[in-house]
Amino acid sequence: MSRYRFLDGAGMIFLAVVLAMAALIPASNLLLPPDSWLHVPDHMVPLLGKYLAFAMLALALDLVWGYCGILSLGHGAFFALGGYAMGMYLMRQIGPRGVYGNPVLPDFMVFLNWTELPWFWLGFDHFWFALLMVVLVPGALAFCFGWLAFRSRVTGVYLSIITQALTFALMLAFFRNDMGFGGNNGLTDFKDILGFPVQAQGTRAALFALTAFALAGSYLLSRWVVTSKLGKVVVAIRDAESRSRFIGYRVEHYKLVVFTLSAMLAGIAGALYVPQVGIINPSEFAPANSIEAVIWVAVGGRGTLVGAALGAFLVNAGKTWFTGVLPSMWLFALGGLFVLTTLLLPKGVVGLITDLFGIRRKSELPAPTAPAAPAKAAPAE
Amino acid sequence: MAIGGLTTNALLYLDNVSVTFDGFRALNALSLSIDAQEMRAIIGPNGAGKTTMMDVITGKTRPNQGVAVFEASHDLTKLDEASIAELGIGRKFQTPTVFEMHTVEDNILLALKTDRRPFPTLFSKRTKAEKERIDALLERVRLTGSRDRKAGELSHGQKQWLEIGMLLAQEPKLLLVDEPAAGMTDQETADTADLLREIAKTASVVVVEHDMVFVRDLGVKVTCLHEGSVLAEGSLDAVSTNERVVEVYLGR
Amino acid sequence: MKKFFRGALIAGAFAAAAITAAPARAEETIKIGILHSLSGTMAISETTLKDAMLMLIEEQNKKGGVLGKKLEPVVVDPASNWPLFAEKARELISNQKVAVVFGCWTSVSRKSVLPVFKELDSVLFYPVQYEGEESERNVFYTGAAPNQQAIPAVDYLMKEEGVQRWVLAGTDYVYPRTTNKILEAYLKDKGVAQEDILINYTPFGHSDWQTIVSDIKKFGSTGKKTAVVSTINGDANVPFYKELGNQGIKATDIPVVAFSVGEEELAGIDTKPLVGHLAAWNYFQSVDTPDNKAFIEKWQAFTKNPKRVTNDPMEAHYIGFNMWVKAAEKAGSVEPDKVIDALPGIEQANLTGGVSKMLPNHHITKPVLIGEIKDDGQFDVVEKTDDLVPGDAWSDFLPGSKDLEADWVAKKCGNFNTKTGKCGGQGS
Amino acid sequence: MRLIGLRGATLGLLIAIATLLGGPASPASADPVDDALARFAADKYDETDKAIEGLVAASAQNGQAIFEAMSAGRLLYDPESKTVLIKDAGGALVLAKTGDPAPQALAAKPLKTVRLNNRVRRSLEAASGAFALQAPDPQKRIGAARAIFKTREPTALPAIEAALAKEKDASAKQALEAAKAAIILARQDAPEADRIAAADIVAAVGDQDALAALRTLPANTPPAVKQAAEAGVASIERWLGVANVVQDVTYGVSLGSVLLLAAIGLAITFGVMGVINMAHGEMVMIGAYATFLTQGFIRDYVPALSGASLILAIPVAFLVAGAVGVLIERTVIRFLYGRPLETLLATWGVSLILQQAVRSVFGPTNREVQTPEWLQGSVSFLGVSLTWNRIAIVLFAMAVFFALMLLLKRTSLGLRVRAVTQNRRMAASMGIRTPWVDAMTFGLGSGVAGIAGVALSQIDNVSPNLGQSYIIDSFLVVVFGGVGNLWGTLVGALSIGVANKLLEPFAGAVLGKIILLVAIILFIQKKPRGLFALKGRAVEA
Repeated sequence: MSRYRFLDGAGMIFLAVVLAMAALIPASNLLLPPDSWLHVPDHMVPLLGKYLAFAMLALALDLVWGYCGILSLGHGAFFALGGYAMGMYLMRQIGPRGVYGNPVLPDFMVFLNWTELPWFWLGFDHFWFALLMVVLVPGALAFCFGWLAFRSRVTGVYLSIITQALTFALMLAFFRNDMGFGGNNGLTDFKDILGFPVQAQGTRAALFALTAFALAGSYLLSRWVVTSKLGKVVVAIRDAESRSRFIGYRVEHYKLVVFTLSAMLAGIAGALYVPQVGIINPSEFAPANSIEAVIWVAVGGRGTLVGAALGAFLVNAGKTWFTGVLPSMWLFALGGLFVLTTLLLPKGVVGLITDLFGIRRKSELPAPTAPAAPAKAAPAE
Repeated sequence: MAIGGLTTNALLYLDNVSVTFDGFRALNALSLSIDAQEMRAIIGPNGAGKTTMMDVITGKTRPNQGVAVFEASHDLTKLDEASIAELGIGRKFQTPTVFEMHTVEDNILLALKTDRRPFPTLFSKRTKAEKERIDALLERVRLTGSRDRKAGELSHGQKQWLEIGMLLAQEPKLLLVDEPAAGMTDQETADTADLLREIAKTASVVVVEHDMVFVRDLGVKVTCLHEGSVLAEGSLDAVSTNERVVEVYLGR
Repeated sequence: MKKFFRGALIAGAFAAAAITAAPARAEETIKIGILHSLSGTMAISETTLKDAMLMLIEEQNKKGGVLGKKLEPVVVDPASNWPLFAEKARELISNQKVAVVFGCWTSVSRKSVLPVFKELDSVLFYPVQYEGEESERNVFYTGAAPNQQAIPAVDYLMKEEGVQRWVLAGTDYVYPRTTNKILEAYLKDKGVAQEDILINYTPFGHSDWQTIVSDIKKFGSTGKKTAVVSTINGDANVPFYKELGNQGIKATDIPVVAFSVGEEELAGIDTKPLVGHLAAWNYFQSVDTPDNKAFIEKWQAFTKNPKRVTNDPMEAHYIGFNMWVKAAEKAGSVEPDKVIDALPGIEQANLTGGVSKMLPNHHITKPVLIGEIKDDGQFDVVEKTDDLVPGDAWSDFLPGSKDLEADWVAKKCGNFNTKTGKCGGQGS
Repeated sequence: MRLIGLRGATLGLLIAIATLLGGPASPASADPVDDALARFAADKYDETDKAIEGLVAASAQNGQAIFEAMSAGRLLYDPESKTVLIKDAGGALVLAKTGDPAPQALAAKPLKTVRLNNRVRRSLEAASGAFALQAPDPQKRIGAARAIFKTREPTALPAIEAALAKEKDASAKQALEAAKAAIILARQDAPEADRIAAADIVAAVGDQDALAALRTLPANTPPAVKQAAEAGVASIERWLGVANVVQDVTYGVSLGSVLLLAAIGLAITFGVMGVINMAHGEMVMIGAYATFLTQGFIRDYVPALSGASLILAIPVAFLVAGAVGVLIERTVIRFLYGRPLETLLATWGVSLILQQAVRSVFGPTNREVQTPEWLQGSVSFLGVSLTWNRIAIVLFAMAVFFALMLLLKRTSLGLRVRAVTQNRRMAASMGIRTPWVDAMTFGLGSGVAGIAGVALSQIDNVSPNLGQSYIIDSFLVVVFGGVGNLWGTLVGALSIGVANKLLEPFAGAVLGKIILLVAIILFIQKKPRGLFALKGRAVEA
């Protein structure tokens, strides 16, 4: 029978690792003495948390790119919007503890002589409201953008480039101090989240665990979506869009559902990222960031979900390590890694592992790389 | 029912349809009518407008002028591909187009006539009835043994048949088939003709074909297109002796 | 087999990287963190500061280090990525256990690392002119506050050039916004009418200045003497000045005074059309003092480049680093808490002939110099304040901060409100 | 202060008048000149200013030479003896006062240069500027007349009238007339009719300075004169309104040309070949660095060619960037044909490596590429002014574009490129060496990007980040115009440039750009395959 297993071997291992991290890393950090070799040092916890948030972004991206064939070069925008929504909540939580001690206005508004909180900041003092916005704002943007673009059948590089234009426009907008989001400095110097100090090691550990759970949750959700019949339709659209239309599927609706879902996941990832790194600013919207996210997915292995998360983790860990040990050479290492991965590992790290161990993943959904892409250079009609 | 001031009983009715691409007239005041359960063969030289005609019928191309009506009540020039497919018009491409990354069975499953909206699709579970229908269709297109293989691994002829199977799964009222015999062995060609004749018992079929042997095999009314309009129409014998047809297409 | 080789190749690449990275362990040292971007958009400015720090540390080690121990620089690359700044700061402090960090350029990078320094209680020396409105226990600001750069420059233009009409042009971020707010208030105080002030903001890296330069030209053609006060950020300056030169705006018509253009930035421009435009800094390479001469010689020897220029933030690091050394020796320890307490009051001769002093608000006293661009890319100092100007953390010209005062010695507070007599901003 | 400028002008005029009317003033006593010269040695701007004033008042015999030397930085003094010397163009020292050779003893001393600031520079300009009314070069006379038109200094009137009487050159005469009118317009004691006539002459000049002259009339001006001036203001403003739009469009065309240059190489590597070439910007950067190196080489080894160094840099940049392009194609991209999205990943890696390589070799700071004399300055026509280097860029962009068009349409390489990109297998079976064509095409695209670097080195930073700032815009232009269509790239670049510049005055630079981006996003909804999309059956998703 050709029913895809909801969870395959790689998925099981992935979930087990993520959940084990959720439990063991906070435990080791909080309970073990610092000199124990099993102790995870304090600074590692938010760092790992950041990787997991990026892994979640990569997962969301893989959903649209790996399964639906939409190469979004603007997914960082949804991530950043989610991050801003969370950042606004965290700013409101500072209350009168800012340097000017203004109970309502964040510091950056005080010294630019704002007298009133702008309307779009209202409500962000409530956690539930912020949480809602974390999902709704990226979702709504993706919905509007997708509704326009997919209905007009903007595809391929055209779509990629306008997603890039979208995130670029948002970056410029958020850089503007007049927008009321803190301009280039963004939002920073957070104090509390839900009453717990963000700097406390306990809060950090909890945020880490939460991120791990969120990653596991989004993996399960994505997996459920791609193994459902909708998932099959989406892959069918990726491989033969007009065939799907002539069979009667409204391609734009399917793309819209997946795109919006993906944007929401990216928003949640952004919301988890912000309290752990302690700052959100417009450079998160930079097109280069979105391109990097695409690269994580490609390094890990497109269309595998697990690979996307793994790629994000590996590339970012590599970046942390390289920028520390090879501060003036690390771009060579990173650039070389990208080139070599493309040339030697067309199916990404996950592809390498399955090839090396000869695992035949018969039940796995088809990875799109090898014969799927028609052997013509897409834009050169 | 009347659209554009026309009254008709035909299943598919095209009248005075013209399509222009950058000054090139792909269809030039084409008129054509297909009755229910009719099988029709369309012949004509390259560039005669055969594929463009199918594009107009399936909503891929919008005509610059003219009427395209289905079941006397649906204006095909206003609907998109998915709605037209849901009305019951199926289309097979010139080169077989199947979902290569899916298994043969999944190809059929995706084509089954069901609710096509995203959310019902997301939550859908395969029913027993669906399974039986898939089994029957696979049997009919002789792919039962390959049901778990990836469609991309099939031979050319098998892909053609899979595509026809997918069309049948849609339960169409009208089937548009573009060169079904291309690249097939003689035996496969004959089998395909049988299959199409069988399908024509329940649905209308329009076959575009170059292979005259195959067309003769089908034994149906023939329409010859040239430069975007109908050159001749009638039995194959009548059409193939038409002087104009011989001149532009069959050759002397 | 082929697959195996692929795997082996990748593993090999990682292993090779790991080996080259193995740190050379020596006897016990004091680690100094250097947190400047070596790649990305800010590398253009910050790489020089990294090199300057390496030189200063090498010099100090030649003199025997600090408290009998050698200093060991720890260089990381935050890659012009603001969250990465925080991450790298954390790595330097908790992982590498550095005693002090010298770093940051942009305000946002400083804002990003601030919580980390507070949480882990370490020391940051910040060497760049900035918008003020900040005073933190863990940060020492060795660059200029607005009152040490912007206001004296405007005074000079009013007095010497008789400027009556002002264009405040800046990149749209916090430093220009704040500086321009302060200047606007200051100019109005001096009786300049609203219609004689034109404020203009452009995005980062703005490269097409045709419209703005021609607007400036129009604004300046009313007969009243006009000047441009530029807070345009590094990268955008070259195309801005090139456009000024091309549209024929000479310094004698409409002088431009810049706060972010120094010797380094001019190194990329043909300065002949720009002769006479101004910059306000606390240091110029052309200042003729023995200390400065020695410093420039050492720098050019260190970089093996006889044409390498020096600039203001480098001097700020020079002052900051020497102050830290003195404070550590005074405290007898490099422990952050002790150094923080020891620093206010420490004096260090600067390179322009005065003695700078660390103030209780963690800013320092600096001379203010106005220089005119010369055709060789250097500055001709046309004005120098007689006394050193103490850095003011909170501007007196902004309504939000005019009552605030920073004093980490007596009041142990960075935002003491003189009206309410309480620590903690405006209160309520 | 405005006064300073005016006073400077006055001083200059005094000399001019003195020389004109009475010849050199009698050298009654040497003292004032000596006094003035001594002030130079005080090394204070106030004193220097006074020194100029003194020299002018005394109509110093060697005054003009002193002023010339001063503005060239060749006026020196000995701090001890306070003697002021001129270092002439040949490097020989002469005494400032007399122009006699300086004694050897002085030359050996540590001499200091007399320093200038803007105020001194202005006084100097005015002092030597008034001489210019009599200069043999008509351009200089026009310049001097324009300067007076700007300042409307009443004391200049006799000098102008004297100059007018002798003037033969038509345009110089016109400029002098305008200057005279501007002065008379503001003069209380001039007859009303003359002033009204003057208002018309001033209005006819029609630029910002004329507007200022017409607007700043004294309070007690007769109503008739005022009326004439107001009419003049209205007519100028009407024209300037049109001129502003024209000006914005020219700015837009020039911005569009920059975009075209940046994008055109990409139109080949991405548009024609389908390689999502993220390293395109780095090719532009390499071209800019090649320009820097070429200029340095020429300056050091063949200084005679300095003026042409920019032109010589064009083939160098093309070859260097092209060679790097071929290298990248042969080592990386050729393994990725048919996998366009993966070229994105690999070329992104390549771009990081190239950036860091340039940073390691040339350092992270900006490099100086000089602008040759013939590209400096601007021309102004009816209130619309254009700078030479912008005009050059527009012409250059068009030349590159049409050369490329010709190459693709008319040469055998072009034919092969089109054959390979349209049907690779067919082309191969017809005996075209497709790998060679691929390499050449990519090299061509990269080389053109390199040429763009030559032009961009004139207006932007030559730094490792140069390419990054153009990559997004380049992709937008190509996609907006329609991938695979060079005409689309041309029209796309120009329309984005013009739209951007028309928006900027209303919305500001940032908001204008945002509006433009949103507009492009919406435009793509209307035309999902760009401005110049191919239609018909060939277009299959």
